[in-house]
Amino acid sequence: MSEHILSILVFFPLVAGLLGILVDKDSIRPYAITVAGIEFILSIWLWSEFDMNFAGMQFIESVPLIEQFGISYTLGVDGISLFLIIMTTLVTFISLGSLTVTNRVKELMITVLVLELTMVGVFVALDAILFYLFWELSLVPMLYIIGVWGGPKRLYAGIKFFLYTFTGSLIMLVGMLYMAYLYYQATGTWSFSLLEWYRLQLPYDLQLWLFGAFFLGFAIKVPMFPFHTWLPYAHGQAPTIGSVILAAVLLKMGTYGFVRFSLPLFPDASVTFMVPIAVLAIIMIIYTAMVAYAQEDIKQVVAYSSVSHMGVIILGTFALNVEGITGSIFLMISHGIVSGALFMLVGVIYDRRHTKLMSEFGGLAHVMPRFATIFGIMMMASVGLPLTIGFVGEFLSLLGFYEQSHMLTLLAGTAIIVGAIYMLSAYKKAFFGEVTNEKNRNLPDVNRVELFALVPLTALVVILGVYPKPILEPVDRSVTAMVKLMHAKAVTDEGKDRIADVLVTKEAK
Amino acid sequence: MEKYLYIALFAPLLGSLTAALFGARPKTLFTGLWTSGLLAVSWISSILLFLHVYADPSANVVHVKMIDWISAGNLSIPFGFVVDQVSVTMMIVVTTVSTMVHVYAIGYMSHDKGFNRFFSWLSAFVFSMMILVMSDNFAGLFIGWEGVGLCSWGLIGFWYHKQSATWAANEAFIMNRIADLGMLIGIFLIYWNTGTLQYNEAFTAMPNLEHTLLITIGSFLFVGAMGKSAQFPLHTWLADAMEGPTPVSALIHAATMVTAGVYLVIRANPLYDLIPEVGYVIASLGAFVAMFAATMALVNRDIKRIIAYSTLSQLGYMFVAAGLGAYWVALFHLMTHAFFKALLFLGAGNVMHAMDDELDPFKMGGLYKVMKPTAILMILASVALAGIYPFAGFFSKDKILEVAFNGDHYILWGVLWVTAGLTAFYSFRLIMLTFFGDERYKKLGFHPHEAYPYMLWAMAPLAVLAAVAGFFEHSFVHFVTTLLPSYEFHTHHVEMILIAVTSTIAILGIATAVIIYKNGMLHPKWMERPCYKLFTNQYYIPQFYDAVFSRPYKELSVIFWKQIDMKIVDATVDLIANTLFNIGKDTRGVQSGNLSIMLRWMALGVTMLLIFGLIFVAAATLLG
Amino acid sequence: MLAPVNVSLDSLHIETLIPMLIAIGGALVILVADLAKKNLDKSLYIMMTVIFLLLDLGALFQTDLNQHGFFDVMLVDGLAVLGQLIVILGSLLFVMLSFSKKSFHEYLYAEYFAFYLFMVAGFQFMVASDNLILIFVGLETSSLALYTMIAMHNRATALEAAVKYFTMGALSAGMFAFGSMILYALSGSVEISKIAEVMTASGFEPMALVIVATIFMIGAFGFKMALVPFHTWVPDIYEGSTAALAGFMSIVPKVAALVVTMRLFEFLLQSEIVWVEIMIYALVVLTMTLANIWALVQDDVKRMLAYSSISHTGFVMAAVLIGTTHANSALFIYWFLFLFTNLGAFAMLWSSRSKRNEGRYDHTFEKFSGLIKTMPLAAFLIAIFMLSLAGVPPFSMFFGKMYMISSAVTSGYMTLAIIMALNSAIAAYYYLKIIFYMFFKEPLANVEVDPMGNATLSVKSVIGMAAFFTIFGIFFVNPIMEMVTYFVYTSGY
Amino acid sequence: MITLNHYLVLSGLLFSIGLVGVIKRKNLLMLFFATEIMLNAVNVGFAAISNHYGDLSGQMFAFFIIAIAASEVAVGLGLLILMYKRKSSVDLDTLTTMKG
Repeated sequence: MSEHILSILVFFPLVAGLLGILVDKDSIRPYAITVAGIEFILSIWLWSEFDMNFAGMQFIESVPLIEQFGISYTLGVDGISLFLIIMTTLVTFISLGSLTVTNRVKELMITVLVLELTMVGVFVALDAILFYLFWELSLVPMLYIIGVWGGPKRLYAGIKFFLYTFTGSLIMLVGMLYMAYLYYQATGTWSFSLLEWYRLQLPYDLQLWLFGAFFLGFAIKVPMFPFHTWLPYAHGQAPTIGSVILAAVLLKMGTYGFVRFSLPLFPDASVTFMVPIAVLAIIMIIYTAMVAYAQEDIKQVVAYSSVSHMGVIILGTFALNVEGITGSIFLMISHGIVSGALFMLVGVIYDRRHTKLMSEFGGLAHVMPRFATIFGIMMMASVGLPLTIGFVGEFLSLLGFYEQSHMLTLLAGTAIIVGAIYMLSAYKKAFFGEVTNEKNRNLPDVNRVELFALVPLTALVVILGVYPKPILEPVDRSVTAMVKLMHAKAVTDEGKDRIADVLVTKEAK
Repeated sequence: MEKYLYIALFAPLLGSLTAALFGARPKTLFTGLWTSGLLAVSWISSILLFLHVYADPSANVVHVKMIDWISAGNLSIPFGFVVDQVSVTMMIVVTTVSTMVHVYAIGYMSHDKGFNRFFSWLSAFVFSMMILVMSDNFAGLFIGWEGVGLCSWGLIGFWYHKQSATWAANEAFIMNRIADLGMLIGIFLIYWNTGTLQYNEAFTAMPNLEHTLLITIGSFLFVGAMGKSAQFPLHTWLADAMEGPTPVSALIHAATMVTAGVYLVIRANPLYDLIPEVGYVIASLGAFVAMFAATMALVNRDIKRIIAYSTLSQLGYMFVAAGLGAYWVALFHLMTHAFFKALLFLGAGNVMHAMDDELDPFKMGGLYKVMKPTAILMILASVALAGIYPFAGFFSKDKILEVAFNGDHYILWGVLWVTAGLTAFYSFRLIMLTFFGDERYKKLGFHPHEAYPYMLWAMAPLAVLAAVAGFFEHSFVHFVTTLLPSYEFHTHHVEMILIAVTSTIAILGIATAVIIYKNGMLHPKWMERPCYKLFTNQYYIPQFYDAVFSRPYKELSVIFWKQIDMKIVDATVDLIANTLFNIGKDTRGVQSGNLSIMLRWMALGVTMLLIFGLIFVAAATLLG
Repeated sequence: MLAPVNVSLDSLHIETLIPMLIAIGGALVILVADLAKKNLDKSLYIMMTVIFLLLDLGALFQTDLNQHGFFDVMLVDGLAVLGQLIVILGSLLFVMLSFSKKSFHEYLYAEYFAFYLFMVAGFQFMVASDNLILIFVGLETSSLALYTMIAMHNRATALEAAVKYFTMGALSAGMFAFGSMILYALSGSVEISKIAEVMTASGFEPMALVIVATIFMIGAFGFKMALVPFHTWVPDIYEGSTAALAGFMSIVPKVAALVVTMRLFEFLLQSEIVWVEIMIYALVVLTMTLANIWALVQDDVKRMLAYSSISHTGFVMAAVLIGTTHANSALFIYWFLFLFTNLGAFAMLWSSRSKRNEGRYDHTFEKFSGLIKTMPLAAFLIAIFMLSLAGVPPFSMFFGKMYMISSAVTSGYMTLAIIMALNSAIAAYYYLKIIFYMFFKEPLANVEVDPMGNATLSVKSVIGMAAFFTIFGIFFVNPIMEMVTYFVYTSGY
Repeated sequence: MITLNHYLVLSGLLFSIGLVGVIKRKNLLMLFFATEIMLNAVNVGFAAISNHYGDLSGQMFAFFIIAIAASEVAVGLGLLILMYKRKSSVDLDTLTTMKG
């Protein structure tokens, strides 16, 4: 059973979703929630089966799909992807559980389940083409969610989201194909298996080109400045559940891609591009944070804030040392939870007031104290307060990158300042002051359904903030292995010394 | 002993959480009592710990490692706590003051509908403060550091319906964040150079690092300290923080949190001993702030702000001592100051209560008649603050002056000396304006009344401490210097003279204040003086910050959003798409549908290819 | 006194002819049946066509590889087999679409189906020969049949389409003839293999003439395959003819032309003449890009698909340019997958065809708006075909695109690969457009549209099959790839 | 002495004439004539070349071209008649309903 656990994990939502078509639309909700719940439990089961002391890939399954061309159905999970999977299933489960959409619920639920398939698939795929397959397929349900349940400008937002990311990933596809060709040249057989690719040591100049190709694909997904402009539209128009999943999971695909592909495949290129990318990341952090500060729509604040946080993740990833990468992965998970929760919270108030303009709110803390409290906690997590989940990753990422560059880290560190500025001012506008708008006078506080979604997340935010070890340990182990690999593969001297050999430093300590 | 450590640490947290459960509910007296009770428990266990450590300072240091927190790569940060001479002293100070403040607040907040929320925040603050002082590593310190920042945000903005309050809260948080970045960088430096964040390991590793690096580390850490202790130029938030309820000002912005910076420097004494030049900078800045703040206190018309500035000024004193390497002196002044300043604030709280939250002393006067106990307590506190024998302030402050003199930093000494005079003056200006002179409040129709007795009783212990704490100096020194470097004075020959000189100016200050404000007040023409204006406007620094940082930041943000993000970045993307689309629109006419045109296209295609082909051939043949 | 020509029958290898003969014979049988008894139902003719095509297919499998036949004008190599396979398969599937619920003028005539079979035979001759004469004959047979079939659809637009197609066809025929004349002049032979030999021997001299010949050939086949700027007929012809026939035209004639082009340019590109390569490169890029850009602005789905098919041709033309085995097999794989997806797409249009057409177009985008509400299944099918055309995995077309791009990458055509990728991105827009109409817009209030109004069971089953192959294409790619690569490799391309 | 080149040039000229006709003529009938000219131009060429090489396949080609040309005309005229029935004109410019 447990050797096919990954396939089960990937295809269960799809199968169940398709079967869901038979369920009557008035009673689809419990069905979908159950399915998502089971999926979540499956992922927890995966965790329990997972061997914490083993750094490499586990539960590997491999079935050749297109032998002729070396494409195979290969799945596997390691410390890096494990928690992203669990985060995915959790967020899906919770966002389905707290769904407030009323029109065409059935379609929405099924779409989300299909989306879950693609999301989990991306994180477990170990074959480049399979990865690409899930990666691209994930666009379709998301487009559907935005297009059907979105706001007035949904068509524009949808097409922008789709085409932008699609273009990027096509370039990435070219890169993948070239990579496969290089492998073919080296070994005489076609293969898209990532584990095979890892064994390939590429000459420096090729690394640069390939890195560039993959970079486009990932950077647009992340989204990195200056490719980020599709995000505000997508978030602005998408329904709550769409934004939640988009922010929590889809964006992580990009950063995950960097960790899974760019770093181990092209270590030297990563070193070369580290500084320019770090600069982009810093622009993301500061510039986007300022843009967020200028927003009038609270959802846009959260949207831009996630771009800003992705900047920190990128920075941690390109620290190219264990601390940084571990931190960035943890930050992916934490940002998934926090931004997801923030979007849900925005959804809560949107359901009540059908506006997201902060000028319409004010003094909400009087009328909705519980809501204000939860929002406050999430906000604090998002500005990276210690003992909340947000701090650990941010701290490690910055700490990690500090080894590479002091000056840039100092700039990037302003994240903790600018982040506080836009978050606090937004919170002030929305929750503090007198209740000026009569419409807000007697809003109901968060109800049971919403609490079902928010309380677990809030609990996670605190628990993992206080005791991140269960996640950090396996992540750290796999990352250590990866960094070792990178160091071993680096061909240039700069690469060798920029990517610290873990063993050496460990002994040094 | 560990269990006492845990009790001392977690009792406040427990209280806070229980209170939080009732957070949204209307007032329940229970929360007040419960949290205060738990703080008392924490206080008692701190005392026990103190006695334990005091018994044998070298051996009995309690050091526990609770659980791992963060571990990645070579980094591993535990939740580790240490109770040594310094931290236990801080614990005593914190728990004592906060217990009293809690009790006091039960009365002070009794009519506030956020009663439960208030106690939840307040206890949460104490918890963070305990973490701050008890942690055995920099990361733990940072937890507390940010934790107190959060609580102070919540408490300054406690009355969140007031715009000014929430603004002040955000200002405080953000300013502290700016400083925290400095601290974070300091921590990074420590990690990458010593490979650990544990105090003891890091400090043992430091002597081997090169000097400049140490200087950077020291400076960055001190930036953090500047933020929390509101040193210039990050000082503006402290005065605005007075928007919070008075007990908060007493606990956070006088006794405990603001002294965290001083604590950090004391804690990092092995580092700062290695870099005296940084220490000297710290000291000079401290001295400057002491004077700078005092001048603003001279003219202010808001009792709480006056006290806030005096806090600022006293923090300056502490930094002078710490900077000059007299860590125990700094710690000592920190302690005494905590007592009398808290007392002063609580007194102010009573006055506010009596005057329906009126803050302008010029609208008071002659309150002595109606609220004698408060008056006495406040006078006592002010005397201590002014540094008059035999009150606590005398011992600690004189020591600081002595330190400055002893280090041959005569300028610093001079500054502090003058400041001592100013201190005495403004504190008694406050006293006189509030409690004596003619009863201006009558005209304004106030009906002042004394506070609840138990509030006064809550102040009493502080009063006692403020009065007598000074006499424990020697045992204190003996105790802490087992951990902190002892500081050698070579000034015994002039000691008495110094004391005399200082006391004189203090008394002079008091005297002038009394004379000027005995009846009536300062002559109006003084208020025309430019320096007066300068002081009242806080040297125009808030306006300066607003004009140079806040507003441009906001405008720039809007520009970034509306101009750059929308009009450039996004527009480019759309431009590409639209260009393609428009090319299609404009050229679809090519498909005219007219057959002969279509035929021409074919013919044209072939002919063009032919022409180019033949040109190519010609070129090829020419080039051979 | 001429010496008596005595040729032993078995040296003719008649079996190489059998498939075509079956098709022709079938056509004659249909005509005879029509003579025998008037107004028989179309179903009879359709099924007869199907039967003969099946026989044809069977016969094709009988022929063994790499042999010349019938005075060496026939050449049955891998390409020939693959070409015929696609031709017959395509014809087979598309003729099934004639089972329309609504009755159409052309289906009343037996000749239509006779022509159909003649046309198939013509295409088979085209691909199964390297003799320019036979290629020309095949080309013309099929074309003339096709013109007539288009014209038989009794509509003003149909006639217009036929005339346009015919006239331009005549011009291209002239070009082909002229081109082959020059080749003949250069080599003294009309068999591509021989021409290749002679030219290589003579080092492709005189260059000028070689280039001229090449250009005329490009003109001729550029027209057949619809490369920009010889594409102008495509949108109009597609619009004028029924969706069923349009779909057919987007697959079968093109593959025939592609095979011939492959045969020709395989050696022309070997020549050291850079210009030839440049020309093809330019044509490929232009065709891909411009067709895409024009497709962006179309208001009629069929017309949009016309442009998209042009762009697809440009895409596979790259294979001819690259010329490696990898590339050539990629071409056929691509075309196999394209066959099924496009079949599906056009079949959906076909079944949504309503007799009375208000305005100029049959299949406006508006017609499909809100389809998800009125007929979800249809909407999903169309969506799947469109996504597949856009190259979204896991739908079949993706693998064709992937393999094609990879062939470009492997032979160092990096820029080309990038251009191809970007074009797929542009194309995604217009494929999404219809999806947007179907899923994200409200149904039209005033006019009632029946998206399946013209579909009978057989049409539906064809659609179902197309959908099946499109969705699960991933599982068929490997066998197809193995087969194609084998055939292409054995025939030395 | 007339060499092969003369024939080729002739056929080339004829072909160009045909091409020009195709481009210029708006009358469908004339268009057919033009295409015929082109094909026959090719025939001349083929005949000459096959004579030059003493190889028959060129002439075969020529014959086939003639045959095909004939059938082309047949179909073409059919279409022309249809068109004339509908539009009562054989002018190309009347065939512009489909465009864009």
